[in-house]
Amino acid sequence: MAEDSGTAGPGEAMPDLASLPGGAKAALEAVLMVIDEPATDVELGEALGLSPVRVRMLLRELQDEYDGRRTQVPRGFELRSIAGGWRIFSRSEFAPVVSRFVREGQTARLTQAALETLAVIAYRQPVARARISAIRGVNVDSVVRTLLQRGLIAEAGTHPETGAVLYRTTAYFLERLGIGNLSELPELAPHLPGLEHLGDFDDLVP
Amino acid sequence: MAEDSGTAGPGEAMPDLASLPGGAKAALEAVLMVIDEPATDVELGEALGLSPVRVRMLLRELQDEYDGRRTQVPRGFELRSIAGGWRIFSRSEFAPVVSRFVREGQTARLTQAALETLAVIAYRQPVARARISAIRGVNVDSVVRTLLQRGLIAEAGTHPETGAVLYRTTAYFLERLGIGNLSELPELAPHLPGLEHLGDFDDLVP
Amino acid sequence: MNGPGPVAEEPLEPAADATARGFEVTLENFTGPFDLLLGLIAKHEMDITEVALAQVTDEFISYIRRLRAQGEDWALDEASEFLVIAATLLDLKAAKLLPSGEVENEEDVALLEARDLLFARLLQYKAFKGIAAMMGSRLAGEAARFPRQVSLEPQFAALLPELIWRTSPHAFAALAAKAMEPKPPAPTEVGLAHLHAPKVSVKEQAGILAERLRTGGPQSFAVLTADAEGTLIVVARFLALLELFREAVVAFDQQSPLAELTVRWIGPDSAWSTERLSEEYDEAPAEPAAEPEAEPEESNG
Repeated sequence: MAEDSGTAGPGEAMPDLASLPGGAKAALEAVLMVIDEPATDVELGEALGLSPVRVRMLLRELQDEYDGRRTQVPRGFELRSIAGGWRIFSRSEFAPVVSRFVREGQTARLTQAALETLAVIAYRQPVARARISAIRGVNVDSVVRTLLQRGLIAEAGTHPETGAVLYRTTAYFLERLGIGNLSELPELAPHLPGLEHLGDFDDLVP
Repeated sequence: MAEDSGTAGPGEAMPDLASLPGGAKAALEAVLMVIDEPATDVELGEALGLSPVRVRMLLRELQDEYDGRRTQVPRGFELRSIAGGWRIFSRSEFAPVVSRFVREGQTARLTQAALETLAVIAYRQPVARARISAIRGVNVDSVVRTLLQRGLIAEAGTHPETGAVLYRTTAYFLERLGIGNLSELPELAPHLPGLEHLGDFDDLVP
Repeated sequence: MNGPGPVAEEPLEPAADATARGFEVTLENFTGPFDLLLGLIAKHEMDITEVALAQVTDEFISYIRRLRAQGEDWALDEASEFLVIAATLLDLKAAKLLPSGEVENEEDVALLEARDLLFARLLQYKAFKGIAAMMGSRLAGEAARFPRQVSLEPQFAALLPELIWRTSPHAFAALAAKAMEPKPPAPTEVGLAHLHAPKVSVKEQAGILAERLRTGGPQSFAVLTADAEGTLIVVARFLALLELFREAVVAFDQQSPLAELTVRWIGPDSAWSTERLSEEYDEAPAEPAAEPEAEPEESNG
């Protein structure tokens, strides 16, 4: 998770957190705000160059701020620890509003990008995200998340060598597509000229 | 404040936002925590039973808070309006730390040729490859393909007379550029030294 | 015409790289003819809005000559694009040599139009190059911000409205095929046959002109190009005439300044062949390549 992706990010060198506006606490907040999987104090500390003790202290400060311990005005989100990992969630008091937004605001149709990604997974399963990205030529992280959320795909263990999470389609997917099992997926070949190059994509995947 | 709860949607009774800790602003914040693509003020307003005007006011208040307008201490994240919608981002100063956790958005940098081609498409869309070639003075086939694969441009029908495929930029392009819509692209004119009539020359270019 | 001025001699990129990565590598830091021209203009600290293009002509042409030396590795349409620009520059250079006076005949007007068109295209390109630089820095800046896009908590995910699904298994397979279609490399070979610009050989055109002049007597350039099918042929014949002039087998007559130019054969009646012509336009002589130290940076602020 915390491993580097090879695509040189903007500046690999560790910045001096204290010199940044908001300091180490804001840096911690920046990470917590965008991670999907909860991160432990150890992981957070490593990324920030801080001890887990210091991280826990900052986490508690953030919790107090979000809960409005001093101002009496809580924020709409809260910092929760789940099974040792930390992540920001919407505050539980607002569940009715969030529910309403989810129920009515979300489109009930898959985007073209989601459909294409699902198609790649269906015909190449079990397959890692990096491989799907390489085949589609775009980042598919958020689309994969949508498909997982929709129950159309599920995790299927990890790649024996790279350790990357693999994905497969679900029974619900078969049901929606209206087929009994994967062997009923129509042949791909007639649509695919030059299949021989497909292997090329494997080389692109780390 | 209680002006417009009239939009109470069909499904479910709207909770009284004012009675919740943090009020409408915190409720808005709670919804911002669960969106995974930019949401418009209209969509947010519908979920909260508030008018878009009121939502925009609250969004701006949140922006000010996150940017530390009053406290001088910014948070680690910011609220921005991009590609027609609002969304929370980690603050760019913390990119080196955040990128250790998030691979998403880490796109490889575009080449000079790709950037120039993208610029021509952005300002001349919908536009055919031949026209881009004429402007750049080189064949752009492979660069156009790269931009298509990256999702920065898409096909936009064909030219009524020549039948040539036309290209336009995508919402993802706006998002990557951090702007709300095409009209926010900077003016081309200042880059043209004293040539107000340049449009005339367009016709000369095949 | 005299050969271009000498420039520092350095080896070019290996041709293998040129085929693998395409045009940009052939041109090293430049992404096209306009880019190169802008680079040369910047190097000489000239404003392109001033009529100063002729001053970079020699350097540009010498650059092209070295690119041509890479022969078949160079994509045809890209080469012809350079050739057209080079020819326009040659026109401008030739115009500088003419006595200045009022513009009278059609060829002079055409020449001025060619110049204006080149300026316009160059300016247009310059604007886009400026915008591209700005876009590049914005894209880089945006890449430093990461959007919050987290999974819905299970209790919310369960509330998502039932998915609307209208894709048949067959349509789904077609979608998969399209999504997995291999992305081929740049079509360096594909589509040459239908290109509007056929390969034009200067040497071949020189042969045609020589034959006509030997048998048909003195003729004007307008007559000599009357049957040309397209600009490239006209350009090639223009270059061919310059070559023939250098070989001292043709002479130009002009009754008065800006009057019509007549071309006359003064070479041997027979036993002359295009083999004697310099090969700089058509084939790849093993001449060592040179590289002008042009800055790829744009000249505007």
